[in-house]
Amino acid sequence: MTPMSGYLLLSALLFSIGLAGALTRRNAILVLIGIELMLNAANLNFIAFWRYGPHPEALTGIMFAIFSISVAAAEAAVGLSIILAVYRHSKTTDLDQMNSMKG
Amino acid sequence: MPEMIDQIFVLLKHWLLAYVPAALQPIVSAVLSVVPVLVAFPLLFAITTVLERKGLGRMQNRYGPNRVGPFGILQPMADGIKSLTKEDIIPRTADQVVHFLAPVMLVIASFVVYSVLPIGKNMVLANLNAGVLFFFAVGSMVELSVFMAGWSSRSKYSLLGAMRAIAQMISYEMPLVLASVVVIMAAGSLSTVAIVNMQAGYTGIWPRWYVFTPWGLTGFVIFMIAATAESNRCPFDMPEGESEIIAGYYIEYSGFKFALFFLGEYLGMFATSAMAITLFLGGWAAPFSFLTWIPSYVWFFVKLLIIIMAFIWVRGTLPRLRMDQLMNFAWKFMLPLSIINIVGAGVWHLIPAGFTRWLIDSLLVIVSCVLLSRGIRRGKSFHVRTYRFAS
Amino acid sequence: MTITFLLLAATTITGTAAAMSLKNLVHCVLALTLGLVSLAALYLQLGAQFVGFTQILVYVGAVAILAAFAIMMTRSAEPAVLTGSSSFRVSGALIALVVFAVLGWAVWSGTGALAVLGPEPEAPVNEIGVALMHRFVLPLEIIGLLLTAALIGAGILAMDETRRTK
Amino acid sequence: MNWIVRNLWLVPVLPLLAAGISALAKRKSRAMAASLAIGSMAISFLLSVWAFAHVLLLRSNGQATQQVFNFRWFQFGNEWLSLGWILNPLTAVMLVMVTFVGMLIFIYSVGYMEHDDNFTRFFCFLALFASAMLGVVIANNLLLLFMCWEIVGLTSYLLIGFWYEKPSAAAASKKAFITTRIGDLPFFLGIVWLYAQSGTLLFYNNGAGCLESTSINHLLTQPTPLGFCSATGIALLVFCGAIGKSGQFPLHVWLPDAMEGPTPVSALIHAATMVAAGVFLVARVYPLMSAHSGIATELTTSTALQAVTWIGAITALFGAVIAVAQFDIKRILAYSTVSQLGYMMMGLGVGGVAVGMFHLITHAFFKSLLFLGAGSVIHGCSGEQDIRRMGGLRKLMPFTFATYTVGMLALCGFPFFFSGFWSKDEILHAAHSWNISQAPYYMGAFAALLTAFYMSRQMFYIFGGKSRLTESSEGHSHSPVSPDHSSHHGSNSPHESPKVMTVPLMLLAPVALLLGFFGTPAWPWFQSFLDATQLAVDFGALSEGSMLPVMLSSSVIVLLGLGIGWWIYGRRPIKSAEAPDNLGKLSPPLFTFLGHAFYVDALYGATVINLNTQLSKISDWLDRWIWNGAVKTVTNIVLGLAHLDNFLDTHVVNSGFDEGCQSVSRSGQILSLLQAGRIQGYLKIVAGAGIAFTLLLLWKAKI
Amino acid sequence: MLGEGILKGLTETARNFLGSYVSKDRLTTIQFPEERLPQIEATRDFPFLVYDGTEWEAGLRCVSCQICEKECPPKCIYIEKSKDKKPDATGKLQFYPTTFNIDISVCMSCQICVEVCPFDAIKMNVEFEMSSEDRFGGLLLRKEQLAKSNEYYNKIHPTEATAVDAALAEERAKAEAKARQTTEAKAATPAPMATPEAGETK
Repeated sequence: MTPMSGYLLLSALLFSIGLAGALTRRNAILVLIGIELMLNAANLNFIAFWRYGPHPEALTGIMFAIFSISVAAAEAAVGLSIILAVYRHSKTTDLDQMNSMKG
Repeated sequence: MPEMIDQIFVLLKHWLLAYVPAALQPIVSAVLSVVPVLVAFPLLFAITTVLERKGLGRMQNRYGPNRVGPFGILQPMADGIKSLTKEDIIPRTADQVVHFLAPVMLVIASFVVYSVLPIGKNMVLANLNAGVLFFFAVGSMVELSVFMAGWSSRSKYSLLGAMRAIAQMISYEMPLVLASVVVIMAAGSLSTVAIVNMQAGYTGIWPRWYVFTPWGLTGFVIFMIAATAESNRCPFDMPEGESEIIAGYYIEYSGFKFALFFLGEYLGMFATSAMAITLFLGGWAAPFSFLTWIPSYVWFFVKLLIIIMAFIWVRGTLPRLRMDQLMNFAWKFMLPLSIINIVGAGVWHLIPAGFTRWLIDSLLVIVSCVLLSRGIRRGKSFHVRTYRFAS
Repeated sequence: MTITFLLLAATTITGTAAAMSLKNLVHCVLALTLGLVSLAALYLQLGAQFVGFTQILVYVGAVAILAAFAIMMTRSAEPAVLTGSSSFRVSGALIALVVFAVLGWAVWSGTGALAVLGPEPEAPVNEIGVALMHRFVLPLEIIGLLLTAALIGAGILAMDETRRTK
Repeated sequence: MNWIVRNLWLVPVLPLLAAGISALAKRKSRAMAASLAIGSMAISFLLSVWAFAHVLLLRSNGQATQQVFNFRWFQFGNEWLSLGWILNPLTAVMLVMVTFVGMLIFIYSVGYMEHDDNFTRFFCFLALFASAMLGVVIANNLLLLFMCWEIVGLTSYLLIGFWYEKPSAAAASKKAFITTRIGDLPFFLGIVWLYAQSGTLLFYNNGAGCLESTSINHLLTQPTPLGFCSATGIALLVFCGAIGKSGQFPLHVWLPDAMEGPTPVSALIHAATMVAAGVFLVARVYPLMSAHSGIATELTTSTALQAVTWIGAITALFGAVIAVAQFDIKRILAYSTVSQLGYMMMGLGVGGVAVGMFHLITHAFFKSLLFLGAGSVIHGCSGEQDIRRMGGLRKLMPFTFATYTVGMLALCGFPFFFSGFWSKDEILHAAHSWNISQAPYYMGAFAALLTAFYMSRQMFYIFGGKSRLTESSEGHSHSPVSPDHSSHHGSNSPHESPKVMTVPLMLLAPVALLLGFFGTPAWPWFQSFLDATQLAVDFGALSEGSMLPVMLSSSVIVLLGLGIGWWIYGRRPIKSAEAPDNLGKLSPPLFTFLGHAFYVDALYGATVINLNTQLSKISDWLDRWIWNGAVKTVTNIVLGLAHLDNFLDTHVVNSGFDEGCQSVSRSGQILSLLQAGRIQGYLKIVAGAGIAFTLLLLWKAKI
Repeated sequence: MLGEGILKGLTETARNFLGSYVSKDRLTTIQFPEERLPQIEATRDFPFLVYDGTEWEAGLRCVSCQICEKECPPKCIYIEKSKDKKPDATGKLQFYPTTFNIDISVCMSCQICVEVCPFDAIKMNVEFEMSSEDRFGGLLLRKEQLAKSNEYYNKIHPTEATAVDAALAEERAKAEAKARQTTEAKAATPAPMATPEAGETK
């Protein structure tokens, strides 16, 4: 069990936890958080591969992680504002009730 | 000899370390460097409470506490004992776990921040090369604890106070970070020790602190304003505006937790002012070349005290800002100004030293100040405030 | 497989699992912050200091607070009655499990070859800065643009309708 | 070309206008309709007199008495169809006659139709008829003439069938219309042929008209497959139209039945004007008729004229013979008209335009006089038309009796005083001097004898003896339906007609008397007027040539006829209505045979009608079984095909297609479940896809 | 210019701050229990009864006419009239109150009782530290606690007391003159009856 596979396993677990959350929870915010988790799992992979990868000095893993963090932040912001807008309109954050584009 | 005094604590630590078995070396050294910080700053907190109350009193033509101990020196002891002995009431509907965690997390976050501040020459707990980033990262944990406090006590006032505090802190975190970016650009490194070293040295007797450069000065002013807002002090003490929402998010706390909140708040204040010192006022550097014989940590604490006095002074004069004015000020004045300041710093580095550089930068800053101020005042026709109830 | 890694992994997993399973949303967010902080610690342990601190600054500082605000604004803090039909939840969990199994198998079988343990690469911040400015300057600009767009977009989306249509 | 010629069109148009207005008017506006008709007729009469004076003026100062006004009607292709009207002595005379007689009859019918509901409609038709007749008279274009000719036919149909409630009247009007149409068809063919040959239908178009020498010569040179030249052919065809309209021999059947119409109609149309239209037509196209390749100057008769003569003679004899055995007062007069028309045709054939026209004019006056007299008799006898139920009216209706006797004597041609004598004599004289054969003369003379006989029979029936009206009037009156003779007068005894009816009689009587003197051989003003020859008073002419013997013989004939009439009917008038006719007693079968007009109707019925019905039966059979059958079979085939197609469509194509659609929509149903809007559902699909791909990747990497 | 107001404010507080150390009169606060502010002359807290001479029971000026009881807005005075009479300062026999209670927890120190008292028997005291443990009894002052000497009155309200004393003295002088005239008249008129005169106490 090399240290790297430990990290990869951890990120896989994180990813599946995020996915499970996204799939099972009904509240839109929780789904969003689940997606954030999946993104973090990906980040962990990047850093793990950077750390144990062949060319750490190229810093690509880190760059990728930084960019993905910023994108995730932007995405979270927009996602939450969308949820707010939907809530203001249809007074619910329950995903099952948000199934129609009408209105 | 002055060198020895300057490094007295470092030597002391090393001396003590010698007695510790090698295995425990790292842990003990960590403990030895952490404990003085844990002791020094709460003491400073105590002193500041007294200073503050006496200072405010004096400003309002009255004495200030002078009953406990000579000239009220022992007042903090009394406060401490009072807060310890007071009964710690937890509201029934409160969320016990989060309620308890909130102050703890606040204090921890506040203390962890000190690890990166250089109190004296090579007296810094952790010399991270991303020190400033660490400072802001951990600083932002404070907001979370405020939210936990506000929400967990399940009362309208506390939640309202918490929301206001968070909104304010987030709004002012931006100018704070951008103001520090200016210094990082100049110093070329994120590590606080490097920044201080960049400001060491004197030209003639004048120190080469960043505050003496036009962008440095504006940066410093922006930093201090943002700092006051960050620590919810005086002109920006909306969150615990006593007159409106009775002490904001720590309303449901009493006894020791209440004291912890106070401690956290003051520590936050000291931390940001310490960062201001490291960034703009040359950290532990002496103000004049001929004064270097005074130990570095003394200068640090002197500057800190001066800044604290400034805080108190500001608290004595300025009335509380309204929420929308506060937010407008942050987003429409501070943020643009700090961005322009960054441009100014950039320009500063491009132009060779000399009068033109000064002229351009100061002009840039002054013009933008005037324009932005007019921008703020433009919309402000003083009319009866209309309330919009939460939809 | 150092102790700290195991410890941090455990905290991350408990944090995230709690985040995904707790009923009270605020607790979820707090558990999430715990998970994310421990993840940041993992980054530090891996030597990527800058990423760890940005992770804390971005996620704990901003995203968690944003989620908390969102929860407050959409009144989901009150204990909502959990009506999810069990089959719905079970199928979700099952699929997640299958995904984990597949990934785990992939990791287990795949990374055997890359077990090289290079010297601990350290990435000082200024190197990152240099790399950002030279090789990755285009993504940086694009990210800048993206972030401003997201800022404005989120602002407008969440703005109160009456003010927006004025 | 002065004002009257240019505005001659006013003459027909005014009555047309009157007809139009009264047509649109309400039934109640009776006074307006009457006054409009009479007024327009009066104005037309004045204009006609003006035209007559204009022609006299032209004659007196020696100019050409014929003036023409043509105008372009419309263009088809690059040719222009132009119409026009003509003013020459023939037109002038006819204009005056038609307008004068028409006006009198209009005035008369005001009184006669007083109690009729459709008063305005009657006057509208009368005005329309008058305008059409005047149109025929002044037309300078054969097509215009033909158009007016058709309108005249129409109005005769309308007027005969005026009381259309009476089935007999409706049948009579239909009969009249159809028989005249049969005559008009060849007439139209003639027109077309003429147009084809001569290129224009204008009579006189300063040289280019079809009746002018150039086109006549051209026509003469055109041979026809039947041997005679096209001129003769066209003439014969045109003459057929005249036969139909004037009720000559083969097509005369409609005239007696036309008596169903009100008496003024009979008087105006079936005595004076319309029937004369045929004669006028022949007179108008006389140059065409008389054209023959022989020597133009000498009056050798062309084949067309010979035909006219023969037809005329036969009709004259035929009409007279039948008239003897009739009992209806108006039928007797109708058949006498038929025979007189025969006389006119014979006159035209043998004597030329002047002879025929002179008899036409005189006949118009005394025949209208007789008809109006008969009308007042009927009016007096409150609708009774059967002479056997009349009698003894000479004391009861003195005015009518007096004017009636004048008319009767003029008709018979009583020597010297009456116009009928002079005009008939002219014809007999011309017939006598006809170079082809003497038969027409003898037929004419015998006809004159019979004329005198049946007229005197009629006189004695109506006016002689005692009145037989009282016995049977309440039994059944001959025409129960005719509204105007209802026993409105309260007392059934006959009485004199009102002033408005007797005044026209009083006016017509002297004209009937004096008109003859205009055409006597001694002072032939009328002939010279028509032939545009010099006029000279010459009493010698009376005695020169065969004139004197012809006159003597005719007067003897007339007197003989009257005597026989008095002998049979005057001495012993029948006592009761049912008593057999005196002549009938002599030879009952012959009498009844003549009574039914030689059973010509029956003959036609048997032949033409029968043929028609047979033909219709055959065509009906054909239509029902052959064509219908064919169509039915075809429909059946199509139906079969349709059923087959339907079966195929529903069971094979449709159901197949439906199955297809069903399956598509079912699968659509299933697929739509995927798209149910549940976001997590989509996420699961993505996750599944992710798993599949990774497995694929790994599995591929494995091998 | 932005911040102008702030600077002015800061200078103001700075002046206050430094001023407080430099000029004494800035700090007007006094350390209460140790230092006290001289009371102004017209302070008034709760009423007290004035008595002349040394013996409070006899010298009470109050003749229990009960006007103050009626006039008192919060009704905190309770008087019971005596049956017998005692001679007052001018020697005239007057009633005196057997019990005279004032409930100072109710009294609102409006000084109406002083104004309406025809005999200047009731004045306002300056004593304010009258807290007690017992909420009811402790705050109900009886006649004994209320009675204070005239000298005390002169001490706490000097100007007012002297004016009142002068008026009383003049009144007594007039009464004596009249008494004298009556005695002379009696003397002049040998009216035998001699009423024993109350001892005139000043």
